This record gives sequence, structure tokens and C-alpha cells, in this order.
Amino acid sequence: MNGNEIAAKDDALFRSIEYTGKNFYYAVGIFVTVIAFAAFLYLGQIISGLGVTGMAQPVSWGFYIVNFVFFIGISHAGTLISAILRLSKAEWRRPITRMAEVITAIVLAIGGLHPILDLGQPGRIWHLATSGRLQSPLLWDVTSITAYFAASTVYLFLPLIPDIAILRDRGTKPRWLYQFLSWGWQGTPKQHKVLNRTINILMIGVIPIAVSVHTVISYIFAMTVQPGWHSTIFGPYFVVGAIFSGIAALLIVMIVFRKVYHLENYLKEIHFSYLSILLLIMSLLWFYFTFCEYLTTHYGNEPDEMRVFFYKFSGDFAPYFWAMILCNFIIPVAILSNKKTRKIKGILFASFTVLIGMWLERLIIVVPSLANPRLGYPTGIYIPSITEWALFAGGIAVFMLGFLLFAKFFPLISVWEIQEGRASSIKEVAHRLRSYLPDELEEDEIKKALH
Amino acid sequence: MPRWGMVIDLNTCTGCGECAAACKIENNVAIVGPEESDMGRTMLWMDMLTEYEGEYPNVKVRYIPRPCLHCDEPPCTRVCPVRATYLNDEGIVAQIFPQCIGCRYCMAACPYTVKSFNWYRPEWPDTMESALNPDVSARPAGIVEKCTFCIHRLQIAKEEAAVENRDLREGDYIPACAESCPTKAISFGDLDDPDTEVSRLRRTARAFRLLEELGTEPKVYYLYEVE
Amino acid sequence: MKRNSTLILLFAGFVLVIGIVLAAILNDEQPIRYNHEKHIQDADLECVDCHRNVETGERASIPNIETCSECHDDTEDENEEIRKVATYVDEGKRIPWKQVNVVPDYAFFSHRRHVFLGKIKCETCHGNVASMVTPFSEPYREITMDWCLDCHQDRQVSSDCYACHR
Amino acid sequence: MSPKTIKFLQYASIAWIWIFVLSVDVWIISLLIVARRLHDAINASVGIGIIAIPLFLLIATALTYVFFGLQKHREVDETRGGNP
Amino acid sequence: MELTRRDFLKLLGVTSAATAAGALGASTIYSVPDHIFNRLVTGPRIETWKASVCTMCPGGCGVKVRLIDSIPVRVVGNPLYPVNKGAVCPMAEAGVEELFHPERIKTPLKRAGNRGENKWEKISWEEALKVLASRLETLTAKKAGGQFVLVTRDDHTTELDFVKSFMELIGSRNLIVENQLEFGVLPVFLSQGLWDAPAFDLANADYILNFGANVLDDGPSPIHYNQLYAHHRSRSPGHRPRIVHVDSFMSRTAAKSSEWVPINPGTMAAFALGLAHVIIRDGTYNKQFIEKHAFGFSRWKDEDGTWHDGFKSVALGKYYPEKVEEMTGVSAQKVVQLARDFAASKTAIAMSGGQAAKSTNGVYTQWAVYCLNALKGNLEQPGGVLFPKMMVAQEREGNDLAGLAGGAKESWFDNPLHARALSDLVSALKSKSPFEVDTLVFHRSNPVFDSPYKKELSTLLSRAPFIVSTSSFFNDTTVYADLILPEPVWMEKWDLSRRVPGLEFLHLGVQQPMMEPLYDTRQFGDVLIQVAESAGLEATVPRVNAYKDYIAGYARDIYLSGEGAIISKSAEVSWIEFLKKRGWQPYEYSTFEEFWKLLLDKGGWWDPFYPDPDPRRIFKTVSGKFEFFSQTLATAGEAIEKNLTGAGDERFLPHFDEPRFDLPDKRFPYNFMVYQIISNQMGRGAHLRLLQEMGGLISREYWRSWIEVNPTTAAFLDIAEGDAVKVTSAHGYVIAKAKLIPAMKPDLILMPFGMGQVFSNGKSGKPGANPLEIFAADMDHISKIPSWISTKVRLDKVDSNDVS
Repeated sequence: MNGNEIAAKDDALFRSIEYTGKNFYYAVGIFVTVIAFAAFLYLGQIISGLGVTGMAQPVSWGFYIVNFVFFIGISHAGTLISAILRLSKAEWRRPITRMAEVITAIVLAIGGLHPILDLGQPGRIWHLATSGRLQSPLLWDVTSITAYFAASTVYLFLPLIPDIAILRDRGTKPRWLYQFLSWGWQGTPKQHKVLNRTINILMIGVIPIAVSVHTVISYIFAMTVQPGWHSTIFGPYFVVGAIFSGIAALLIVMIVFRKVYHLENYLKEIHFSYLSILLLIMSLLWFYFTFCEYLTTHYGNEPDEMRVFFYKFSGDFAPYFWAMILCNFIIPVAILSNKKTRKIKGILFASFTVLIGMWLERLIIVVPSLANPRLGYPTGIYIPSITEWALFAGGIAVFMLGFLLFAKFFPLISVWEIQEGRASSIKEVAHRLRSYLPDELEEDEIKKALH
Repeated sequence: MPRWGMVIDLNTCTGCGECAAACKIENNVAIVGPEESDMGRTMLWMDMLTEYEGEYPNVKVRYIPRPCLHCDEPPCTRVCPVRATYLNDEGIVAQIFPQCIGCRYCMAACPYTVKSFNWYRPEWPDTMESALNPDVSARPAGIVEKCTFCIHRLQIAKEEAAVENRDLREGDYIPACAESCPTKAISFGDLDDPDTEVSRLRRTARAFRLLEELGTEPKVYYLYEVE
Repeated sequence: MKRNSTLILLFAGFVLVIGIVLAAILNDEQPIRYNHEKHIQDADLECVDCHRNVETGERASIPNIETCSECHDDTEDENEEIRKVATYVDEGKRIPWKQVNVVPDYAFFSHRRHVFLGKIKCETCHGNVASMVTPFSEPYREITMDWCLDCHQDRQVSSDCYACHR
Repeated sequence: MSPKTIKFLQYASIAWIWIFVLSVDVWIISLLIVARRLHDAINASVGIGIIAIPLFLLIATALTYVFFGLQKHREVDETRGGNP
Repeated sequence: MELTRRDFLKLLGVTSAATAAGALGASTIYSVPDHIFNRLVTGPRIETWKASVCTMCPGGCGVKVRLIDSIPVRVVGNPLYPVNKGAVCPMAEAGVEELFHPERIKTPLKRAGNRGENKWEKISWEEALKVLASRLETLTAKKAGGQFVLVTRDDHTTELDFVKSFMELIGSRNLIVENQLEFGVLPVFLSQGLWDAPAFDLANADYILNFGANVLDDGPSPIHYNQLYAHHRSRSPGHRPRIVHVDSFMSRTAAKSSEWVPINPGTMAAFALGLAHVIIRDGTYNKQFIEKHAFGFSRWKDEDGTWHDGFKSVALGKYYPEKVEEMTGVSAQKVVQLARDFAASKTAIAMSGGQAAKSTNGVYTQWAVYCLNALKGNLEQPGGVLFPKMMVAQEREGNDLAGLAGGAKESWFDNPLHARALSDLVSALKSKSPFEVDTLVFHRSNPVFDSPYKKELSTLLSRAPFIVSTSSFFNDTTVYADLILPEPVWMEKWDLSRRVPGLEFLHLGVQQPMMEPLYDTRQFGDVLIQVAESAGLEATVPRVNAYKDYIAGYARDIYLSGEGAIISKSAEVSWIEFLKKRGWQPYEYSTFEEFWKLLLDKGGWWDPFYPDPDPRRIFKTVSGKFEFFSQTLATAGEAIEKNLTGAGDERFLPHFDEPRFDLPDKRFPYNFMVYQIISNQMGRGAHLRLLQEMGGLISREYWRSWIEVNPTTAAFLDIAEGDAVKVTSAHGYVIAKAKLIPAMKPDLILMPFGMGQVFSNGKSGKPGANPLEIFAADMDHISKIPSWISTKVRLDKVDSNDVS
């Protein structure tokens, strides 16, 4: 079968690659400008020192660490969701997984760089190699993020191979790229077997890695004895938060690219509905964890903990705290639990609030604990500087640009998986259903029902 | 191997601030200027905590000089990714300036908030750099610094003792703060040697340590004031 | 093509200028062609005779007119270099030696400790000075921390960071 | 770009992945040794090491397996270029 | 532009600061004049120590300076020196910074623009001295030497003696020594006719009543008192003297006392007399002393047969505890309790300072407090009030220079009641009375910054004929000068520090240069000698060619007297006594040269022996007794008498005069007070970065002024910690951040002094606010000490952008 023929039915998926509109260049231009501005300010930071940020004593960590945690959190969208959906053989995953995986890979790269932005002496980063110490949670991070990045890139790449081969066969330019990356895929059954087997292995492997990454990031805080940080719940709390924000990010990306590239045929309301129910569940779960976290603190009533607690509840950080509750819980639950509002627009709005809320959550975790030192110091102040804002914007711009470029070179929806679905999944589902149900069903009945 | 420690008597400390000033001059700690200070970037290896207790007219004031507490179980050294800070054999929590990458994790982890960061390259008025203490390095921008118990003095004292072919004696090595304290509120010495002033003082009933409940085992002891 | 060659020319010029500036700035030629060999072998001097702090101080000290003038004060000498010394002495100007071995300020390196207490030969770090006929224009060997540490471990002296860093 | 170059690039990338993975593992092992020498909290280090080292190897193995698997199970020799 | 190697490396260092600084060490870190830089890099790094005396404040601490290759790098206390026993305060630490300060005035300057414009033109010393000398010549020719006015400050060095001699020489009595009455001199003068600061033997006292003297922060020698207080506190509670501190706010001194008694501002006289009331009523005063050595305790009859009131009748009349409670805000119970404690303790001292002196009723307040000592009869007793011997050189019939001053028998400067004060300068500039000003010299003095006459002076000075300043730095007063003759800083100077007020022993510290003056500066003593010379006064004056010779002569007198000893390690009195008895000395010196060398080496000389008690030595009054009824005051003359408060005999007795407050207006409900911080006494550290930062060590408002408010008041005004607040008086306003401090009276607004110098260091701008801006320029009319507590203010919350 010829690649062209295979793809003919799904031509829409290749439009973004083979046709470049004006808007693409505008978008790239805007993102590059933002990134260049951020890079310029970062250069300034390297030259004159971290003084250009708003950090000080005792608030010695600010936006960079907040964004680090936030971006790494979003990265959970991806691999984790796609792996879970694949593992649970949810058929509706097919158009979603690719996007999720791309988010993961790009955002991880951005997030992973944030600690370097945060270094006072980035030139000495090689000290990590020559005299790093594994007992520091920071190195756990380095290791686990590297591992996760490696795994998720591979996990993105392997299911991409058949699609690359399709592109190669369609003769899309740059040809050498697709030739190089397709690794000689020809779609033979044995190749399929090899690929599927590996994907399955990775799928199982990547879930614990992803969970561990965010757990370990929470350990950066939880391993210290600082009030508000030293908590056993932090690991799962961060993971839940990460998945939560990841789904929100995924939803936004899906909605945006569906609109931009006219993928309405592939991403249907049902996908959003399913995912948004997942988001709703995560929102409730997040709230549960938040509740647990703060209830124990409040009940324990340790003075130092309480200072941080009230700093968040009624002090300087109260607006952010309550905004977080609003964004992460009240709005999403209100929108998503109602069938009427659980439409694309509503979901988009809820996802945005969740992203903002989760970012606020990271801010609320990082800053108040530092701002309230234990001894008789005054409360610290933290007002982020233009550099920090610019680098935040830069990070987002890098993400968008990365996604855009990816979409420019590779299909955002796994073509071969869609085709595979068409070809074999009805049968498979029927087969599966039959194995679930108590009574023997005739194949015809199921087929009838499915049509 | 000695285990260096400090005892600060809050009873005799009058809060004059000489320890802090002596520390700044001795260790070439940068003076950051008003704008930076307003942001909270003042660098004090020896800080002063002032506590007011009670309400008018029954008020008590307590001045607590606060160097690095050189914990025996330091929360800061565990988290350092590059061993720029570690607990050395003599009980000093070392801060190796050329090794530090500036991640500030130790600052975040220190429950006593003793560390300062060079947000900018420390600068002195042109002519003044000649008067910096040549025994202590001037730090570049982007690294964390803190009280070292005036380690340069130990290095020199050890050499002096070696030249005279003898062991270190009590009083050979004293940090600038302890040396300059007008009221002798700060004593310094070997905590493991039961005969030293510090060992004697820290065994008294008045001795306490800051945030003892955290289990950091600071080697800076305080003596409660008595009225 | 033409544009390319212009660019190359410009670049070459740029490199040249930088090179010249660098050479001018980093020129480490000493003001006087001091001859260690003559002083050590012919005049039978010990290192410590001129580098007087080497056994008592942190720095070995570079001898200047106070020390040189003890022997050289004759501006009439045939040797041009000696005349230079004498001129400095006469005018009471200090000889602008360029320091070659610089210990970074964050390292505590004491000559007394190494020479007097550790009994380390000058040659170990500074090479065979006795046969040098020109002054130092660059350090005899690059002194790295690894090199320090190797020696410290061989001799079983402290290799705690705080033994040297400050 | 000639098929040969592409072949070379493909092999090179596999080699690069192995170099990367092995260097990460060597790094972790060296850090373990350093940790032991400096009496660091060894359990954390070992824990990280035990998980991370095989993990990286797994990733590299998976890639290699796929690569060679795909090469092996080709039906047409695509190096001759163009569409089969 | 010359590009040096160092600059180039710096350039590189911008992009890779870490590596450059690391690899090249000192070369990138230091950027200093080349000769010093060379010494730093190639120098043998040899450490030496030199002894000197710090004169950043009048405390006179002996210091040792650490020099590396002859560059001063650190100042520490001289452990042998008896005043500070090896300790210094942050001000001394900043000495190195002051020495190398980039904004020092490096050459003599002539005004180029208008006054206050701060535009200058360099001139040579010869020119500068010629200008000054010609003015002096004209004045002396006219016999109008009095128009040469010198404003200075007593830092307890012999320089003041030298200056006095000079002024006598040119026939001017218009020497204004700003702080000469600040150390409790006046009550001693009134009661004993002695112009000498009393030394309180705090070390041996069992009970110390301190009326507002914040001796730990701005006493005559803060470090000495810090050590004394700490010494007491280091003893176990049972064996420790009880220190009661009476003040309106809890200063550091109060915090380190056993008890703080809050009191209404300006009412300490009433409180002291209330104590006297209880003591006299109880009959627990020292009857023996009163009978034998006191005059005017009971009613007495003068030669004319008129009966006069005595202290007893005054105290018993008005000052019963309930009345005192009404006046002072201290409960009657407390008054009785303190009086009884005071009377019951073995040795007790009552001392005063701070607001007790700096108020409109300061003289009577200090006097009333001082009289408590007489009730206790503790004069010349251990644990009481001591009066150390005069310096040998002082005792001799005038010193060398004074002797030449035209044989003035009685110095003009020996009567504190007639001493010139800053207020005299203000009125002189305004109305040419009590004297006319032709040439005005400001030496060690910066009244436009640190006096309440700030505003008046700044307008008056711009109209004054000719102003000279000797400051080493530009300051608020220097900008009005026509001529700046910069002095070297203390590390480059020769001087002799002699007896700090309040110390019970004699001591002498040598201030010697640490290095050649960095810039073209000259010491004031030398300037005076040279000016006198070129003004043609050499026929009569200087036998000395340089000020250094003068102090050497001073030291020679001491050497010749054979008394005391060079300070030494075991400087215990008993040890020296032991040696002396056997005719030995701690150090051997057989010639003056040896003595001098040893003096320079060790840094000082002292004489710890207290002479045997002798009433004739300490009571120089008409009656030869301690006078409760001051006949000195009664005979002081019309000019003084018209300023006395009270009615009838009360005028010559300690009494409580209601303090005058500026505008007792409802709009300004709060009392405003100012206090000093040890690291910036009198704002003399305003140009130093270290001290600007250290000033905020306790308040955590580095480089800034702040305003202290009681939390109760703050709650009433809806002010939170850190809010910007505006303090408004009838004379202006200042804005700073609010600090909520419970340790002060609720109706008080408190502000630290020392910030807000307009023309201080350039780079740091002009941080902080000067509370004196809003001061009511009132004073005690007897002593002419400006009142620092008379201002009434209002407090408002404002936008935080206005904070300076």
C-alpha cells in the first residue's frame, strides 16, 4: 500500500505540515519576539547577577522555581494520560495521545531549564557533574527529570515512526528528515509487532517515572524542615496537581489546534467531555488533598506553621490563596459538573482557570514559607521583576513555538493509530465486550448495537 | 579534633551591634546600599534579632545576636547539590565560595535564615577596596555566603601553632565577633574539651539553643537573661 | 563572492586588532632581565636571601629596591641590566615587577606552611630556578586544585576544603 | 542527502543515545562513590542509583531494539531510494 | 583613554565574573590607586599593629589598627586601654572606611558658586592660609579678635586646649564648644563651684538611679558604659546592683537596667524632688554629710539677717508623692518605693542625662537629680560621685601656649554659665549681639545638620561674612563655607585624648597617624599655627612648630610629673600600687624619649590613683560646702539671673519648672523625642556606609529613618508596622516608616537621629530623614542647651512612595 493512499483519507491531518499560511509566520514572529526579549533580559541577568529579579532574603526563591514546578507539572499531561489511556485501552485516546506526548516533551525541556535560570552562577553548572551529591533532592530532580525527558521523548518518538514513514512516503519536505527519522519503517506486521511491544513496555515504565518525577519535585520542598513545606502529603499532592494542570493544558491545546487546523472531525465533543470529566475528578481530588494538607496544619496548630497558614488564609497572600481555590475548585466544578456548561467553551474557560489556579498554587507553596522565617525576622517581601515576568512569558512562548513547530513537521494526531482504530478496533472492542459481559453475546448483536 | 562552638550570653549582650560591624569589616561582607536594603538584601553574617515581650509599661526587650549556628545536623548541607556547604571535621559548617553554583537551596532550607546571597557583584567605593581584609576572599555575584566562624583565623592560628610546634590553645582562634564584643557576651572555643569556657557555660542551666526542637543541634548556645 | 572576501578581511582585521590589544595588555615582559642563575650559582645566594618572607610569611615577596640596593648601586656598571637596577635604586623608584604567580584570593596559600613547615623545595612548584637565565614570564607550572590535592593526599595532610579555601 | 549519509546519521544517533545513557550512568556511579567517600546520606544515593541506572539502560535498549527490529524486518530495501 | 590590564580584565570579568575573579584572584577584585594596588598584590603581606585613639565620637576609645603592608585594614580595641578595655563600637570599625572614603575632600577648596550651591574651586594651602591670615590680621589690628568665632565640639583631646589658647591669644572669647555642658558639669558647678564632670563610680554602686542618660548609646563613652552595665549583669542576681532607669521610652540603657520607669517628658525634676521629699520625710538621708558639708539644706539666714529657703522646705513643700504622680505620671507608690530603696541601699548613685539635660528646665532637672547624691552623702565615697585629679598639664599655671596668650590669669572659658552656645551664634548672626561675626570657623562641627537651629542657621549662614570649615567631608554646614581647609581623618592625625568625662581615673591616649595622609590635608592645630605665623602673631605665640610638638610637650609634662604609668597588660590598680610602693614601674623608661616611644607603642598612659578625699578640693564654693542653695547662681549677675525660673529663693534651689512645649495645641497631641544610636552618634557616621547600615541593626530599617509608635497609639491611628507615616510639627514634617514598639509611652513619637544629611555621600544619595527639621528651637535659658523634647507633633498615615 502506498503512503499516499494510506493517508488520503486523513488528508486533513497533513494540512498543517504541507500548507503554511501567513498566520503561521505571524505566530512564529510573535513568539520569537517574546523569546528574544526574554533572552535579552536573561543576558542582563547573567551579566549583572540575580539582583535584577525581585528575590531577596528571606524569599530566596521566586518565579523561576514556581515556574519550574508549574511547567514540570504540566508535563504530566502528556505521557501519563496517554500511557494510562493506552494501558486501559480506551479507544477514544487515539486522537489525543500524540498531543499529550508533545506537551510533555516540550514542557519538560522548558521546565528542566528553569533551575538553570535560577542559578546565581550558571557558568558553574558543571560542578554538578564533577562534584554533585546525590543526597541533595536537587540532584534527584536532575536525575529524574533527565530520565523522564529521555523516556517521554522516546515515548513520543516511537509512535511517531509510522507517521513519519507516511510523510516520507508522501514525499513531504524536508525529505531527509523523514528518511532519517523513519528508521526504515515499512509497516510490515513484524515491524508493527516490534514497535507495539516496545511501546507497551515503555507505557508501563513511563507511568512510575512520571509519578516519581513530580514526587521528587515535591521533595525539594518536603525534605526541608520549613513550615508549610515539611509535609508527607506533598508527593501525591504534587502529582495530583500536576495531572490536574496537565489535563487542563492538554484540553486547551486540543481546543486551540482543533480550531486552527480544523480537526473537528477527529477531536469530537465526546473527547472533550471525557477529558473534562477527568479534569473534574482531578479537581475534586486536588481539593481533597488541599483540604487534608491545610486541615492537618491547622489542627496541629504549630506556631510556625500557623504563621504561614494565616499568611495564606488571611494575610498578604490571601488574595492569591482564595483566587486559587476559586480557580482550581469552585469554577471548574461549577462548570464541569453541569452538562449544559460542559461544552467546548466552558471547558476552555475552566481549563484556563485551572492553569492559573495551579500556577497560583505553586506560588503559594513556594513564597509564603520563605516569607515567614521562623525566628524573629520581619516578613519577607517578594515582588517579581520585569525580568522574571519576561522569562515566564518567554517560557510560555517557547512552549507555543515548540508546539507550533512540531505541528509544522509532524502530524498532531496519530494517523496510523486512527487508521488502526478504523481497521481493527471495532472488532477488538466487540471481542473485549464479549469477554466482560456475563452472557454470551452474538457478534452480530454487538455490531448492530455499535452501528 | 576540636568541635568549635560559641556561647552568647543574652544577659550581658547590650545589643550594641559591634559584633555585626566587626564581622562585616573582618569578612569583607558587602554593604548593599539603601535601595537593595529596602528589598531585603542586606548582608549580615552576624545579625541581630530584637524581641519585645509584653505590653506597655511591662515590656522586656531581648537582643539576640545571630551568627550561623553551625549545626551538627545542618539542614542546609544536606540539600547542597555540589558540596559547597558541608560540615567539616571540626564542626564548622563550611561554605566554599568558589564551589557554590548559587541555587540558594541551602538558604531555603536553613530554618534560621542565616545565609545571604550576592544578588549583584559586591562593590566597594574605588579607593576602599585596598582596605579589604586580605585574609578573606571577596565573593563574586551569584553565590551564597554566610558566617564561617572566621575560618581564616583558624587557618592562620593553626599555622602559628605549628611554627611554634605546639597544639592550638584556647584563645588562639576566636572569630571577630567574639573577639570584639565589648561586653564579652560571646565566648568561643572547643565544645568537646570540658575545660573550656564554652563547655562550662553551655552546661549551665541557662543554656539554650535556637529552635532546638528541630533537632539541628546548633553549636551556638545562648544563655537566658536573668533579672 | 566579493562580499564574502570583504567579510573575511574585516574579520581578519578584527582578529588582528584584538590580538594586538591582547598582546599589549597581557605583555608579561619584566622590566629587568633578571638572571636567577647568576645570582644563585655565581653569587651563591639562597632563595631566601632575596625572597625573605618565604619561610616566615604567607607570601614569598618579590624583592625590590630595598633588597637589590644592598648589592647594586653602581650606575656605572657595564651590564645594562644592572645599570637599570641601579637607576631604580638611585631614583628611589620601585621596580615594576610583573607578578607571575598569583594565588587566587579565595585560597589560603602560605609559603611558611609549605616551605618552612612542610619542607617543600622551591623547585617543586617553581622549577629549576637555579638554571634560569631569564626572569619568569609565566608560571613554571599551572597550579590546579587537583595538583594541590594530590600532594596533600600523598603527604597525608588535611584535604578538607577549609584547609585552603576561605 | 544520500541514503548512506542518512544511514550513518541513524547509526550515529543510536550511538549517541548510548553514549548519553552510559555517561549518565557513569556519572551516577561516580556520584555514588563520592557520596560514599564523603559519608553522605548513602541510602538516598543508592536508592536513586538503583532506579536510575537500569532505567536509562532500558530506554537505550528499547530504542536500539526498535531500531534494529525495524531494520531487520524490512521487506524492501529502501536504501535503493525512492518508493518501492 | 588608557586601558590598563586590570581594566581589561574587568571588562572580561563582566561576562565571566566568576572565572575571572577565580583565576586571577586579587587582580579583578581590587581597583585601587596603583601604588596601593602594587603593594597588595606583590607586597609581602606583613601584618603590623599600631595603637591610636578613635575620635569618631567623644568616647575616646583606645584602638589598635591592623595594617597589612602598611595599609590599615581593621580597627580593634586596645586591650590595654583602660577606657574601653579592648573593645570598640561600630563607629571605630568604620574608621578604615572613613580613611579610604572616595568622597573625602582632598585639597583646600574655595567657594565658586553661591553659598549652598556646593560648587568649589581647588586652591593651594598657601593661598588658603593667606586668605584666613589676612582676615585675622585685620581683626587683631582692629583689636576686634572677638569677631573671629570658632564653633567646635569637645572630643576630649588636647586640641581643644590648644584652640582655647589660640582664641585667647587673638583675644576672642567667642569659642563655641557645642557639647561642653553635656556631661553633667552644670550641677557640679552650681553646688560645688567646680567645673568638672562628675565621675560616677558605677562599678561599686549598689543602687543606680539613672534619669534619662542613655549611656549605652550616646554617653560620653558608650563602650565604657556598655562594659559597666554588662559587668553588673554578669554577676548573679543577688549580688548585682539594682539599676533603675527613668525615661519616657525604653532606650537600650533602660532595656539593660533592672527596671524601667516610664515618665512624662520633661518632668524628671519633679520626680527627683519627689524622691527627695520621701527621703527627707523618712529622715533617711545622710545627716552627717548634710550637717558637715552641706549649705542651704534647711532654712538659713544670710549676713543681712534675711531668712532664705532651703532644699528641705522646697522638697517637702510641693513634692509629695501624690502630687508627683500627677506631674510625672509615675505612681506615688513607685516614688515611695524607689526613694526607700535608694535610701536603704549601701551605696547609691543618681545620675542624669539625655532628656534630663536637653529640656527647657534642664539645669534644674540635672541639679535636682544631682542633689539626691548629696542626700545620700556619697561624694568622694566608693560607689558614689568621684572627682578625679586634674591632668598634670592642666594643673600647671596654664600650659606653654596659654602662658603666652598675654598672661590671662583667669581663662575666659572657665565659667560654664558664661560659656558661649550655639544660640549665641544664632542671635549674633541675627542681631550682632552678644558679639559680631566676621570670620566663622566650623571645626568638627556641623550645626546645620545636628542642631535644632538647623533652619535658622541655614538662612543666617548664607548671609554671614566669611565662613571656614575644616571638615574632611562635605556636610550640611560645609556647603555654606567660603573656604574649606580639610582635615585629615583620625587615622592620619596626631592628637592626645585626655580624660573622658565620667571616668574616675586619669588617662591619656595618643592618636597617631597610621599612614601618610592620603590627600593634601592639614591638621587644624597645624593650620592655626601657620595662620598665626602668617598673620604676624608669631612674636607672641607658637613656640611649637607643629601640633605634634605641642602634644609631645604635653606628654613631657606628664613624664616629668612622674605620676601614673604607661598602660600595660596587668593594668590592675593594686598591681601598679604594689610596684610603685617598691619604686618600680610596669615599664622601664629613664628618658622622655623612651617614655614617648613606649607611649606610642602601647597607646596610652593612665593614673588610676584616686587622691584621698578632701572637701577643699571638691567644694570650691563660697561656703566651702555642698550648696543646695547655690550662691554661685545667686551671684552670677544680672544676665544669668533674668533667665532663672521660679519665685524668690526657689530660683537658686533645685526645683521643678514646668517644661515648655512648642504650641500646646490640640492639633499636635503627641510629644516628639529623638534618640541616638551607638553606631551613628550625633550623625557623625552619616557619610559612612557601614554605619548607615548598622544604624538599622535593631530596627531592621537599614539606611533609613523610622518612626517609633506605641502599638496602642498606632491602633488608634490605624497605623500598621511598616506603613509610611508623616510626623508634622508646627515647623515642618518628616516622613518615614512606622515601627510599632511597645517599649515607650503611648503619647510619644520617637525617631532616631543621624540620618537625612543632605550633603552626605553621593552614591548613597541622602537616605533617611532628619528629625531636627521639625524641631522647635527652644532651649534652657540658663545653660543654653537646646531642648530636644519641646516639640509637639501630629501623626498621619501617608502614601509609602514619599518615604525618604
